[in-house]
Amino acid sequence: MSEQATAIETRAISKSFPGVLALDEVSVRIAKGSCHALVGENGAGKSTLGKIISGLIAPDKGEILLYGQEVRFSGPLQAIQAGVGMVHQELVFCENLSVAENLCLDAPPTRGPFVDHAEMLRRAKKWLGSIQADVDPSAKVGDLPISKQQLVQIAGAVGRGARILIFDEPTSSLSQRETQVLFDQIRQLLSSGVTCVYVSHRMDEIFTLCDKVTVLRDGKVVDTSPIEALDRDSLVRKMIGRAIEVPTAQQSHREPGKVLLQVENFTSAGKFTAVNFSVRAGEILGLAGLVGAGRTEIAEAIFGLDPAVTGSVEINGKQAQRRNPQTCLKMGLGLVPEDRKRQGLILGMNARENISLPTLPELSIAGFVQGSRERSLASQSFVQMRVKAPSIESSTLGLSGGNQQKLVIAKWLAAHCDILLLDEPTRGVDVGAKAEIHELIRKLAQDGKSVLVISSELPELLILSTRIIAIREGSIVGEVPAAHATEEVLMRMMTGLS
Amino acid sequence: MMRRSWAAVFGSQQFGLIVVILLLCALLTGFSGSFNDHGRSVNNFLNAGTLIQVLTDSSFFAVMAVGATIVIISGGIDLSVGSTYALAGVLMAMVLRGHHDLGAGGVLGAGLLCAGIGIACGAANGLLICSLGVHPFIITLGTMLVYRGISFVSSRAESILVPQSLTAFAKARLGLPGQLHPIPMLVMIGVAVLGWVFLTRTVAGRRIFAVGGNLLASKYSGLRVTPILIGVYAISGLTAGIAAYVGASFYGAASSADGTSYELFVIASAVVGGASLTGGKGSAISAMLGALLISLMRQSVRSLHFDQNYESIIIGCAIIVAVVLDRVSARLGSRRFYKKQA
Amino acid sequence: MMRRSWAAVFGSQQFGLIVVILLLCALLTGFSGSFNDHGRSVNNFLNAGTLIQVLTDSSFFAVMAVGATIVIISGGIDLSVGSTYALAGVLMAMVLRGHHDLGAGGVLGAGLLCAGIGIACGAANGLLICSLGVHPFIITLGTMLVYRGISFVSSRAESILVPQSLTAFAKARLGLPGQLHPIPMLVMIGVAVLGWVFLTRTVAGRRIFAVGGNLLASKYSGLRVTPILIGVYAISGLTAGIAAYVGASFYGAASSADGTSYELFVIASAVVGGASLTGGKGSAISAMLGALLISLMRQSVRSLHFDQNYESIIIGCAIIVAVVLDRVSARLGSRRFYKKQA
Amino acid sequence: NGGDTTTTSETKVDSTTKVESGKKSLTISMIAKSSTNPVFLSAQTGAEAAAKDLSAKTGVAIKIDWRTPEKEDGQVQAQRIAQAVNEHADAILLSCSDAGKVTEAIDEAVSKGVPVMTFDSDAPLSKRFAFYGVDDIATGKLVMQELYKQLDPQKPANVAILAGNQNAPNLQKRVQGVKEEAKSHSNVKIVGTFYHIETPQDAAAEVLRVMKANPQINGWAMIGGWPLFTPTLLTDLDPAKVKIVAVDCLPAELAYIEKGIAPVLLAQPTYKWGYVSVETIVDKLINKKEVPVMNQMELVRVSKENLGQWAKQLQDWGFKDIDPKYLAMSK
Ligand SMILES: Nc1ncnc2c1ncn2[C@@H]1O[C@H](COP(=O)(O)OP(=O)(O)OP(=O)(O)O)[C@@H](O)[C@H]1O
Ligand SMILES: Nc1ncnc2c1ncn2[C@@H]1O[C@H](COP(=O)(O)OP(=O)(O)OP(=O)(O)O)[C@@H](O)[C@H]1O
Ligand SMILES: [Mg+2]
Ligand SMILES: [Mg+2]
Repeated sequence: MSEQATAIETRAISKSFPGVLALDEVSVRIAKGSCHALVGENGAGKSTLGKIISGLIAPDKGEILLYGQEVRFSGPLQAIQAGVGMVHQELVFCENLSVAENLCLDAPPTRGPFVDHAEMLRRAKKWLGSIQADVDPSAKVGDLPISKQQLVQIAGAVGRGARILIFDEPTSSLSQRETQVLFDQIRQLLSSGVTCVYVSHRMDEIFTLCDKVTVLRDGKVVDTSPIEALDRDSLVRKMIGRAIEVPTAQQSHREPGKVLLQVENFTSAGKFTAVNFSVRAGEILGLAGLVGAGRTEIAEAIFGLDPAVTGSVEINGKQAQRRNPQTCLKMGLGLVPEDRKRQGLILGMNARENISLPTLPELSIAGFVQGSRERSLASQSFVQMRVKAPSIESSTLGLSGGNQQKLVIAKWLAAHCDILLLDEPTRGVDVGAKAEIHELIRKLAQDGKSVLVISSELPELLILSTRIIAIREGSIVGEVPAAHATEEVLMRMMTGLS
Repeated sequence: MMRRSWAAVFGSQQFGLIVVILLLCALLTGFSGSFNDHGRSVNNFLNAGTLIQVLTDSSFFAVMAVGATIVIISGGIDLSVGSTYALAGVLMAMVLRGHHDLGAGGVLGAGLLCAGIGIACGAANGLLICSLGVHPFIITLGTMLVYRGISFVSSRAESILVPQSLTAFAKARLGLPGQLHPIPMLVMIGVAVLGWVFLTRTVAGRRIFAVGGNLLASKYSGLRVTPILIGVYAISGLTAGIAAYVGASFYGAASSADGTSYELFVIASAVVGGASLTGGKGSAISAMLGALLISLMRQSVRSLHFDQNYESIIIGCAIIVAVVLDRVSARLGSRRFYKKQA
Repeated sequence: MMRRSWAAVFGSQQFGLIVVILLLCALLTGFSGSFNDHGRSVNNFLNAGTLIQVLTDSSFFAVMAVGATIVIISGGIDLSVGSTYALAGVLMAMVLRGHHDLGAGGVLGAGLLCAGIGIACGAANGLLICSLGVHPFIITLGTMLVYRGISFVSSRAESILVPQSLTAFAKARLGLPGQLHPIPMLVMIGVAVLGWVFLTRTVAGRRIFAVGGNLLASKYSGLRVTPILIGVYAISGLTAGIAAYVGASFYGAASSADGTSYELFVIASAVVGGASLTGGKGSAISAMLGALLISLMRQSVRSLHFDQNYESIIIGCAIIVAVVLDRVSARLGSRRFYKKQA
Repeated sequence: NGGDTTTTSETKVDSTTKVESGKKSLTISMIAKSSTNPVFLSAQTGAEAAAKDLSAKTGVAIKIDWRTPEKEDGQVQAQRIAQAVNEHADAILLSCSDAGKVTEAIDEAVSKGVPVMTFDSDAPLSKRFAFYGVDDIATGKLVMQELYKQLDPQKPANVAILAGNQNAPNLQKRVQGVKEEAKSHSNVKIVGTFYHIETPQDAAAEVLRVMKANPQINGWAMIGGWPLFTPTLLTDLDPAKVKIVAVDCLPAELAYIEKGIAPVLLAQPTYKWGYVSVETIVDKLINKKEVPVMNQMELVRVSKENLGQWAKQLQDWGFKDIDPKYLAMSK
C-alpha cells in the first residue's frame, strides 16, 4: 500500500476563524485508491480540512498537492473540474428546485440553448440508482426528509465521477441498510482507483471500510496509522485523550412507573396508520425503522406539528386533543428535532440565546431576562455537553456540526420536560460526547422521566432502550423488550424479511 | 396526456390569477353598463377599445414586473426601476432631439439606445451589489435617487418630445380597425413569454432560481454567483429600458418625473404574481398577470363609478383581496383536480 | 474588565456608524463656513442651534426607524408607516379641532390618542399578515394605500391646525437658551433606548430575534408566532403614532400628505443601522443612528453649499457610501481590537 | 354607488342624439394633476358649482366626472384621457402634469370628437380649444417683484427659492421666472433653489434647515405655499430679519400675513380654475359661442389691506377652518 502513488497531500495547512484556530499546520498524505479515515472530536477540524481540499474555503497558509502537483483552487468549480468531490456534512440544497436540478446544478445537460429536462431526469435517476436511493428525481428537495437529502447529496458527489471523494459523515442519518449499500458502492469505487477520504464518528464504519486513519485534535494531526495497528480503544484514546467504557448492555433500570405518554390509534394519511404505544415513567422507548418509515412523523405529530393527525394522545395522564408545541411544552413534553439547521437552532443567535429559548420565561422576572441566570444555564450546558466553542457567546453559525447538535440537546435538557422525544439525538456527535449524552438520557429515566428515542443506529438503540418498537411503512410491526433485542431481530422486523 | 394537460392548467401557478382576473372582468362587464353605437348596444367594458386600453395601461408596468420577478427570484429587490425608466426615456429623447424623421433604422436604433441605457443602469446596480456586498435594497434605493437626479439634471424637468416616427411606430394599428393600438400590448406579451422561456428553459434561468433558492448551495455546486447577479439586475434594467422606449414613444414625450413611485407597484405586481420575496420562486407570465390585475383594479374604480376620493382605499383593499383570492383559488383548483384523479 | 469594555466599544454594532457620523460632522464643521454673531465668529454647523436642528429633523424618522428595525428583525417589512403617521396626526388634529387650551391632561390624552391610532393601524397589519398568510410587503403596501386614503377622505387634504398647547409642549425649551427645542430629540433618544432595552433585555425582544432568525426552529421551540408578529407590527405602528404626535405638535399642523414616501427612508435608516432584511439582526440604537446619518447627509448638501439640483444624486451616492464605510470601519474596529489582544 | 350608474345611463341615451342638437346633458371629465392637492380640490368645487349654476341656466344637465390621478403622473393622465373618450365623455378639462405626455392623447380625443380644454398648466402644442390660468414664468416674476418690495433696496438681499418637487415642470418655470426677475435687481443674490417632499411638515423643516446653513438669508421666494400650511415659521422665523412672498393663500396661511412674515401672498383663485373653465366649455359647446384660446387668470395679491375680503372669499368658495377673526375683518 505504502508504495502507491499519493493522491492528495496537504503541507502544513493552517486556517483560523475569529477566535479559533481550526487547523494548525496539518500535513496528511493520502494514497491513491485508498480509503483514508479522518477522525477526531467535534470541532477538531475535519470538515474544515475537507472544505479546503475541495476548494470551498481557502487556507491561510500551507499548500495542497494533487497527484504531486501543487493546486490552488479559487472556488469549488475548479475543484470539481480537477476531479475532487465532497459529500458535505451539512446538507445544503436549493430547496426550491427538484432533486434532478440540484444534482445537475453545475453543468445541466442542454439541447441547443435550453436545458434538456428529460436527459437531466435520466442522469439523476442513474446517479440515484447507483447508490440504490429510493428518491424521486422530480421531487422538490425541500419536501424530502433529511435522510433522503443525504442520499441525494451522496448521489451527486459520486455520480459526477470524481477521482477523489471526500465523505464528511455521509451516514449520520442513514440506517444500516442504506449504509450497507453505500459501503458497497465505495468499495467498488476504491477498486476502480478512486481515492476516498472518510470522516465519521461511527467507529465500526472506520474499521470495516478504511485502510488508514488520521486523528485530528484541536486542529493538529496527532497520529496517522494503518488501521491494522489500531483497535477501537486505542483509536478513541487518541481522539479524545482518554478511554470510555462502553456499556454493552443496559445498566440497572428502575422499575417503570405510571404511564406518562399514551398514543392511541394514531393515524395521519400517507404517513402512518393506527399507531398505539405508551411510555412509562423511567422507560426509554426506542423506535427502530428504516429511512422513511415514518418515525419522525410520529414524533412530530405527538408534538402537535401535524394538523391532519387523528387519534388520541394522553400526556401526563391528561388528554391532549388539540395540541401545539406550546401546549405540549406546558404539559411537560418536549421534542429534540432531527434537523438541527432547520428545526433545532437559530443560527443567527449565539449559543447562550439558543440554549435558553424554550426556557426564557423561567429565567426572567417581569419579562426581563435575568442575564446571570441565563449565562449560568448556558455555561452549565457547555460543560455537561463538552461543547467546543470559544465561549457561550459564540455564534452558532460557525460551530462544527457536532457541536451544534450538542446545543440542540442542551436546549431541551434545560427545559426539564417530563417526557422527551429525541429524534436522532446523537447525529454527528463524537464518541466521547455520545457516551455523555447516553449517560444523561439514562439519568433522565432514572429520575422518573419518560424518553422516546428515534435512532437509525441500531447499536445505539440497543444500549439505550428498555423497550424497542419497530416501524415499517408507517405501522408498528413489532415490539421487543431490550433484553431480547438483537440487531438481527430488529433488522428483520424493520425490513419485513423473515 | 389529456389529464396531464388539465392538471397543468388547474395546478399551474397562473390558475388562481386567471380566475381572479376573469371574475373581475365579469364584474366589470356586468356592472359598467352599455352604450349605443350605431344602433348596436355595446358593453362599456367588454369592447375592443376598452380592453386594449386596459392592456396598454398595464403594459409598461407589466414589462418591468417581468424584470422585477427575475430579480426577486434571485433573492434581491430592485427599487431603481422607476428611475431607470425615467433616465432611459429622457436620455433617448435628448439624443433624438431635433430629429424629425427617423426611418426604420432610426426607430430600431432608438430602441437599442433605450435598452442599452437600461442595461447599463441595471448592470451598475448588480456590480455595486456584488462588489460592495451591501443589501440590494440599499444599493437600489441609492441608485433610485441617483438615476432620478441624473435625469433631472440633464433635462431640467422639461418634457422632451420624441420624434414623430417613434410615436407612429408605437401607435401602429397593424391592420386593426379604428383607434386600436396593439403595440404596447404585444411588447408586454412578448417580454413575458421571453421571460418565461428564459426562466424555465435556459441554463441561466435555472441558475437564477438556484442562487435565489440557496446561495451557499449554489456556490458549493460551483456556480459563479457574481455574473449571475449582475445579469439579473441588467435584465431588470433592460425591462425598464424597454418600457421606457414604448412609453416615451407611445405618449410622445419623456420627462424626469416619469415612473415616479412605480417601484413599489412593480414589485407588488411580481408578488401578486406569486414571486416570493425570500427568493427562489416566481414566474414571468404571472408577473405580467399581476400587473394586469392591478391595472384592472384601477380601471374598476372608474368603470364602476366609485367615488374617486376613495380610490386609494379601494385599491389598497383590492390588492390584498386579490392576493388572497389568488392563493385560495389556486389551492381550490389544484385540489379539485387531484380529487377527481383519486 | 477594562479590556472587555473596549472590546464592547470597538466591536459594537454602533462603532462603524459612530465613526461615519463623526467624520461627516468633522467635514461639515470644516467646510460649512461661519457667520458673525454679535462679534463672535460662530461655525455654521457646529453650534447648538444647528445641531439640535439636525437632531430634530431626524427625530421623526428615527422614532419610526426604531419600529422598522423591530419589524425587520422579525423578518418582516412595514411600508405603511408613512401613512400611519399621516392618519394618526390627522385624526388627532380633527378630534382636537376647536379646542384651544388643553392643559397637561389634554396634552397627555392627545399623545395617548395618537399612539393608540398608531397601535391600531399596526396591529391591523399584523393581524392581516398572520391570518391571511400573505407576505407583509403586500399587506403593508395595501394598508399604506388604505390608511393614506382614510386620512385624505377625513381631512380632504386640508392642513389641520393642532391646539397651541401641544405646540407649546413640543417646543418647550426646558431651560435651554434661545430657540432651542430639545423635546423631539429627547423623544427620539427615549424611544431608541426603550427599544434597545426591549430588544436586548426582555423575553419578548429575544423572541422577536428568534422568529426572524428561524421561524421553523422558533415553532419547534414552542414560541407562539402569531402574537409575536402582531405585537411587532403594533410596535411599528406605535412608533409611527409617537412620531406623528411629536411631528404634528412641533409643526403645529397635520395633513393627509404627511409622511409621504417616508417608508423607504425609514427602512433605509434601519438597514443603514445594520438591520438585515432577511431577519434576525438589527439594533434600535443603530437604527436611530442610521436615521441621524441620513438626516446629516441632507443637511450636508445645504451646509456645504452644493448645487441643490444635484441633491438627489449626492444623497443617493452618500447612502451607499455610508453603508460601505460603516461596514468597513466596523470591521477595522473589531480587527484592530483583536490584533491588540493577540 | 347607484346614483352614478343612473346618470351614466342617461348619458348613453344622449350620446345617440349628440350629433343632432338640443343636448339634454353634458358630461365633463375633469382631470387635474393630483386628487390629494387642496388647490385642485377647490378647483373641483368651483367646477361643480359652475355645473350646478349653468345646468339651471341652460337646461342641460351638466355633470363633472372627476378622474384626477392621485399622484402627479403625465402618463396616467394620458391614460385617463383615453379612458374618458372610451366612456363617452362630452368634454375634457385638464391640468397637464406633463404637457409632452398628454399632447398626443389630447389630439386623439379631439380627433374622436371630444373637445379638450386645459387649465392651470397648458399643453400649448396640442389641439385643445382653450386654456385658462396664469403664466408660470410671469407668476415667478411677480413673486420676486413683490419680495423685492419688501426688502431694503440699500442692503444686499439674499434670497432663497423654495420649489417643492424638483421634477414638476410648472414649478421649474416659476423658478425660472423668479431668477429672471432677480437678475434685474443688482442687490439681489439668489442663495439657492431648495426642493423638498411636498408635505407641509417637510417644507417647514426644509426652510429651517436652509436657514441654519445660510443664516444670511433675508428673503424667501416660495413658488408654492407648502411650509405656510403649518404655523411653525410664525414662531421660528424673525419677521424683522426674514420676509416671505409665496404663491397660494389658503386659510392656514392667513396668520403669516397678519404677523408680517409673509406680507404678501399671491393667491391663485383656484376655485375659478374650475368655475371659469366650465363656463368656457359651456359657452363653446352649448351656447355655441366663439371662445378665445388664451384666457388669462389674474393672481390675487393678498396683504393686510384685503385680508378680510380674501378670508370671506375663501369661505364662499367652500373652505372651512378659517379663523373667525379674519372673517370679522371683512365687515
Ligand atoms: N465559518 C466558520 N466560522 C467560525 N468558526 C468556524 C467556521 N467553520 C468552522 N469553524 C470552527 O472551526 C473549528 C473546526 O470546525 P470543523 O467544522 O472543521 O469541525 P469538525 O471536526 O468537522 O467537527 P464535527 O465532528 O462536529 O463535524 C470549530 O471550532 C468551529 O467552531
Ligand atoms: N422518495 C421520497 N420522495 C418524497 N418523499 C418521501 C420519499 N420517501 C419518503 N418520503 C416522505 O418521508 C416520510 C418519512 O420520512 P422520514 O425519513 O423522516 O421517516 P423516518 O422514519 O423518521 O426516517 P428517518 O428518521 O430515519 O429519516 C414519508 O412518509 C414520506 O412522506
Ligand atoms: Mg464536521
Ligand atoms: Mg427521521
